Amino acid sequence: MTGRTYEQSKPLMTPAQTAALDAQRRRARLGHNLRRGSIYALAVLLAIWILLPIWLITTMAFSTPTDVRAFPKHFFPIPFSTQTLDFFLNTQGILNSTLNSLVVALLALVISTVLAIPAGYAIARYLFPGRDAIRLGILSVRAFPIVVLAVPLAVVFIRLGMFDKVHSLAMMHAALTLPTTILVVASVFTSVPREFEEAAQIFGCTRMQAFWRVVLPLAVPGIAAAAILTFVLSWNEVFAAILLTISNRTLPAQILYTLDKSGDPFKFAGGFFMLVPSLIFIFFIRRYLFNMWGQITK
Amino acid sequence: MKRGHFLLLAFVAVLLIAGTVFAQGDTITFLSTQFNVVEEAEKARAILAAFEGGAVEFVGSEEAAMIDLLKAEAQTGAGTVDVIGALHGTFPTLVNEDLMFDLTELLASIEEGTDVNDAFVQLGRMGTEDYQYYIPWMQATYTMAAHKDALQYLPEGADINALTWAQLAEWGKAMQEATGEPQLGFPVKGLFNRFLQGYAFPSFTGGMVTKFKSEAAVEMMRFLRDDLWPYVNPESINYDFMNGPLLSGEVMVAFDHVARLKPAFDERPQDFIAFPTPAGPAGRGFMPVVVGLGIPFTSPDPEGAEALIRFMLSPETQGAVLRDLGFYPVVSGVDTSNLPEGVAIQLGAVEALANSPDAIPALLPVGLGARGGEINEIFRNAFDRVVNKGEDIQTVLNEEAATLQTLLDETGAACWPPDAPSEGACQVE
Amino acid sequence: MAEIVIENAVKRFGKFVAIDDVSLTIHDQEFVVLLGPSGCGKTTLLRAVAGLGMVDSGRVLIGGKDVTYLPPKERQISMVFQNYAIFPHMTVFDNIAFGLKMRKLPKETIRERVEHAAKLLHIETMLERFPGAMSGGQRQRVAVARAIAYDAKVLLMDEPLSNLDALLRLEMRAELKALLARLGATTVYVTHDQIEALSMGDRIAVMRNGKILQVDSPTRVYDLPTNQFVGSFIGNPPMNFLRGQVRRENGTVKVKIGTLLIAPPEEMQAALGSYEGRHVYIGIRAENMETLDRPADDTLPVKVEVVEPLGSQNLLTTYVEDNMIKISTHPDFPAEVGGQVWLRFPISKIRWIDPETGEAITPDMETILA
Amino acid sequence: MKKFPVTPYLLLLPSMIYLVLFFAYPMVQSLQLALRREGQFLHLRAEPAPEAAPVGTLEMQTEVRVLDRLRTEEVLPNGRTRPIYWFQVEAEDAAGSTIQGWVSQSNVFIESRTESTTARVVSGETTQEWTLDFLRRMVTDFRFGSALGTTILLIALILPLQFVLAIIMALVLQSQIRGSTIFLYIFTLPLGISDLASGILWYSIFTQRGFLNSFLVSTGLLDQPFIFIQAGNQGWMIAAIVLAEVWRATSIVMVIVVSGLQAISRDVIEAGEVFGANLWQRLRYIILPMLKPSLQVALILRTILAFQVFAVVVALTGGNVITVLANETYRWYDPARFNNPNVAASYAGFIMLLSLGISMFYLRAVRSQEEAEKAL
Repeated sequence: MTGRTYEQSKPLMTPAQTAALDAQRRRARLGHNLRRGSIYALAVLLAIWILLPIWLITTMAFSTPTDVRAFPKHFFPIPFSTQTLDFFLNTQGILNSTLNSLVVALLALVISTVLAIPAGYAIARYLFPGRDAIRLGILSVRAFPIVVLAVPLAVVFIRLGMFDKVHSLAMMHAALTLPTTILVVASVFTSVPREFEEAAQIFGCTRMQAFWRVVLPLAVPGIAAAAILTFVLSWNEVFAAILLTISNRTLPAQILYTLDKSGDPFKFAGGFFMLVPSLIFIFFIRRYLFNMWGQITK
Repeated sequence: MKRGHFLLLAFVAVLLIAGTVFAQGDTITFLSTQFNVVEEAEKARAILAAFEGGAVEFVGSEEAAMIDLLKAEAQTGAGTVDVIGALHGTFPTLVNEDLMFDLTELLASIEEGTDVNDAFVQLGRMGTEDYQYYIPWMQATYTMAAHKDALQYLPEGADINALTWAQLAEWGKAMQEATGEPQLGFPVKGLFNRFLQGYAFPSFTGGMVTKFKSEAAVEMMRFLRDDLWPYVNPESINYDFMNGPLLSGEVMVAFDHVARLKPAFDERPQDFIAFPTPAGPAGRGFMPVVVGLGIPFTSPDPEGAEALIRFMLSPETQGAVLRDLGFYPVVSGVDTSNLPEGVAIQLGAVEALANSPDAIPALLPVGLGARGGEINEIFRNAFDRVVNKGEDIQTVLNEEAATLQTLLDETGAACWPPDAPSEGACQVE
Repeated sequence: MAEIVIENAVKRFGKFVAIDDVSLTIHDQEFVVLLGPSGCGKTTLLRAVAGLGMVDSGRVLIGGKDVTYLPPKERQISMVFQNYAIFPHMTVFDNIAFGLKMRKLPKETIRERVEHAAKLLHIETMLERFPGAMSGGQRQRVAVARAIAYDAKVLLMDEPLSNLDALLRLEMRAELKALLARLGATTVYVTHDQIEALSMGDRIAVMRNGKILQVDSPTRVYDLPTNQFVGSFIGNPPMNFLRGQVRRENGTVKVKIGTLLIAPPEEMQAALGSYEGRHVYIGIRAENMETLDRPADDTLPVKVEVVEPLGSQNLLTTYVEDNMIKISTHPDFPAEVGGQVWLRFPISKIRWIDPETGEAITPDMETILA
Repeated sequence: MKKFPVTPYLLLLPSMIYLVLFFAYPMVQSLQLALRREGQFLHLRAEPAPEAAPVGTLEMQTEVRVLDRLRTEEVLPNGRTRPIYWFQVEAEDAAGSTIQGWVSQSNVFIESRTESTTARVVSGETTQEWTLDFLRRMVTDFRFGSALGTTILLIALILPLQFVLAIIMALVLQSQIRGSTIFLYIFTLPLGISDLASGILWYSIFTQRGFLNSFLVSTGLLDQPFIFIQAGNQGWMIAAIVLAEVWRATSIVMVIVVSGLQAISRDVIEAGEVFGANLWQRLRYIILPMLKPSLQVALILRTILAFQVFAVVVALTGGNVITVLANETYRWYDPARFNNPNVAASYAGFIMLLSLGISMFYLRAVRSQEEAEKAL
């Protein structure tokens, strides 16, 4: 026999056996579906846990001030109103401080990224005495409460004539985020294979050119993610902001400052307004988060 | 993230930075520790818009930040602030640091047209005779506010304009029994120290610091802990501003600064009444708050600053401040006839308080300089330890009195009203 | 009894069909190799048996029990992973004992079994070491020992030797074969290495594009591929496929390659007759052709382009028309680049292939029976 | 001989200078604040000029007799003139001897510059001395104990919850269910939310007229709103803070855990599955041990950050009855309250020591366990 030789075999079974098998199969399938289903349910539950408070504050931000104070509260912004949010946004100081926040955050982003790129590259690519000490030192600076750092810094800034200036706050924020940025950027460079760089050097680039033409373009997405993280950190930072600025407040500083002096409608609108940018930025960098941390923890 | 996003962000950054650098204008800068509440600052700016001597930039500030800024500007010699508005209690530090112009001549020229309250002018000299550190700007105090629904539970025979603290406690009890919820509210997270310094201690002991650990003070603490606080809404620990809880119906009766009660009266004048704070065994302690205007040496535009102060002291502006911000005038001749309903209600309570026969005016602490905040914490701590932590009253008062004495000794602060004047540092009895 | 039955299994990843309606029975104690190029679905099929990826439709039975939707632990299987997947944070002992501990066996039993398995794999001296410091070969032994110690009825191996260097692979191959023969577990072994498959399996299932093309003993798979792909995938050099034209001469069907006319055997006549006037492929292995250094009857002259001496044989690359033919010859056979040799095709060694489908042309059963 | 590598140091230099300038230097300065006190004394000058030779020293609050006065003027940049007075004074110094000399008006309090005959010393040059007073003041403050206790209690409650939740979230994401990218986004949302915003969010839920009470009352579970935030029952406040912090700060742990999980080869986990480990056993014996380095990093990071959180506490509970170390730091620093940077610096140093100590403990605890395993 030279025909097809593989067996299309089915075990010969009695109908009873087949029925038993089917029952077995149904049970197993149910178990399998139950497992998948419960994971799904768990995911949805966790998502609700995260989203519910955000939804509630959004409800508040889009209700009238009267509804904000009402009891029991509505769980939906009905009637829909931008009165509360309008009031918040039209309050003098809010637009200014939003602009300040943007400027501070962007400046901090630029300073910290520009400084972190060479430092991160050094940590990623060179083996040199003190490398681990520097890594450790960089991490440990985060252990010191900013609260107290702000005091002598304010003195330094006053001495330099930089007190209550947007750029001095940006410099402070850059200092706060620099350690993390350096480590993240280092991990981004580590993930760019050294071979690319070596290949570029073989084909006539100097080390600088190789970095500029090959490594940096490959690292741009990761660096951008790190930069956005700096932005978010600066956007949220309130302590240094409230101590180092008076007339040029950033948004969180302005909100914190007016928080204990204003009613719930203002509070809730402020809470909502502060939330929004972070939602957007996290959307942009969500995929890079894991790479960044994955490298750091190694 | 695409590369394009990154470039876009960088571009926006450059634009924004360029924008702020060129956005400096030529204005009179008015730095104030008052009206830094959002709504208030809005109204203050509206009033300042009527000033014809130039554009005014009104900037709200914390007290210490203001002091630090003025100090820093004095050191560098290049100033930005033209006029400051601050509580009487803020000025001692500025005086110590020798930062302020003498405004005697300005005051004299103002008084040619308008009479400024002499007691406040006296305060503005900060104990000197020939140097006017500030010109009084406006005054305020603390009163009670109640929802009209609460009146039905008022104890029998009690006159709401001559209430005692014991009656308030009774009232609170009656309201709680009727509604099932505690209906009294105090701004424990807010200006609560003023309640202790200017109302509780003077009403029960007749003094503020000298009688800090007296028997009367012990009795006061016991009253707060056992008689009053059981009927105070426990969420008071999270209240900054009493108009919110009043408006939302969390409490029916509240104590707070007039300006911080004002939104409730503005929004629903038909629902709320204002009345003087209650009296205790020693009298009706109350705390007038004086706000002054001064010009730092570093002002880039002293002429503009003087014009602005003159504007602020005009009866029209004073009337506008009363109408819109609920701070009371310090000059005569202010028209109070056409006040909004809410302001009128509050003004009535303030006048009743100041004119009540048993009134004991208690001033803000004077002479503590940069450590002015510490005395507030001492009073708060005493209250916290007794009422919230349940510690022994006499022990707590003795311990906090010791801290208080150290503070007074180290700063050399003399006694201030309602305590009798002292030679040298004030002494706790 | 641990017969594995796969019925009409289908597995998709998005639009990609990884397993396309596969049915396969593996007998109790049989050693079946799944062989195919990467991406052919062999690992996916193995994982479906293991329970690591459920099939979308169809069923999997192990020992008569439908396990299609059961998690791995309820399938009584054991597995050696391609990357060994030994736990880096556990000692060798703990690694091997892992499954037994999960079964909550008594400590003594565990120790005995672990030591036994370790001895079989000659790693009994390394039990207290951590895998981090071990070589690839040693880790591989740990992985196998772990699978053996677990003592399941079914042993699944996913390219277990692919991460070893050539020499070690050769050594391990024989050792593994002997070991598995002794254990007598039903074994499914995935590899892309046809030598491994030929040398180890009782049967080989050749897969391509999610389908099983042929399941047969190694010799049959080698000698009688059921289609062109199997023929070219198995064996080194791959089977030659020459284009020939089918024509009828004197009532009998003949196939013409170049100048040579081949007469198919009797039983193929009917089947090939339907291709008259068209082309078929003639599949023949390099070592199955008779190579002559001078013209003879029924021979095809071809031109030698390359001569590769391989020691035990010489491999000649030759052309006739545009057909490339690889021939293996005795090392002493005189062949020169540019010279000519003459080939004779033994009819019994020829596979006839349909050029359109790539399938082997099989004799008409009726003709045979008749 | 090997060449000493200069390039990496050059590349690191700008960052290092920056960090020293804006981090290390202020940090050392503020730590010094905790241990150094500024004293004040006043030099009497031989001549009415700031640079004149000192002839004696007076303490603060000393009463002086004014013997003579000298008025000069300074023209300010804004065009005004400012009178400056020097007073020739006589007083008794600390040793009790009478001394005479000149002082500037800014150092004394005088009722009338032109007429008064007495004045009081109010300012002068500063000196610095080492002192433990600020540390003592911190430790003896009645809030210190409860702040420390509450901080540790919160960490002890929050961290385990966070890690359990983060691991669950990470496993859910790893199981690659449909729509897992959306879940990924949702789970990481709180990452960009400040503790202030989170405090406001949860305040809207827990306040007396908040969402929780709205729900309980409108569904009839309660007749009247329950006051969660009250001094009488601190358990509720602790619970609210724990919820808010778990809600906000779990995502960073999750991100770290997911990155750690991604580094674990899928084969290894599947091997566990094949060899009979159920979900819990896989977690316990395979995933968690292999995640150890990631968990360690997350643990240290979260602990350090947990010591610094206070906006949630203040926004939710007022920060008086329930307080944490960072809040006390701010209370002492806050110009509107204690305005005492020295005690604030003591708190900051204390927090830093605690953070570093606990980090060391984590590192050692984890390492010793591994060593113990190897020793087996």
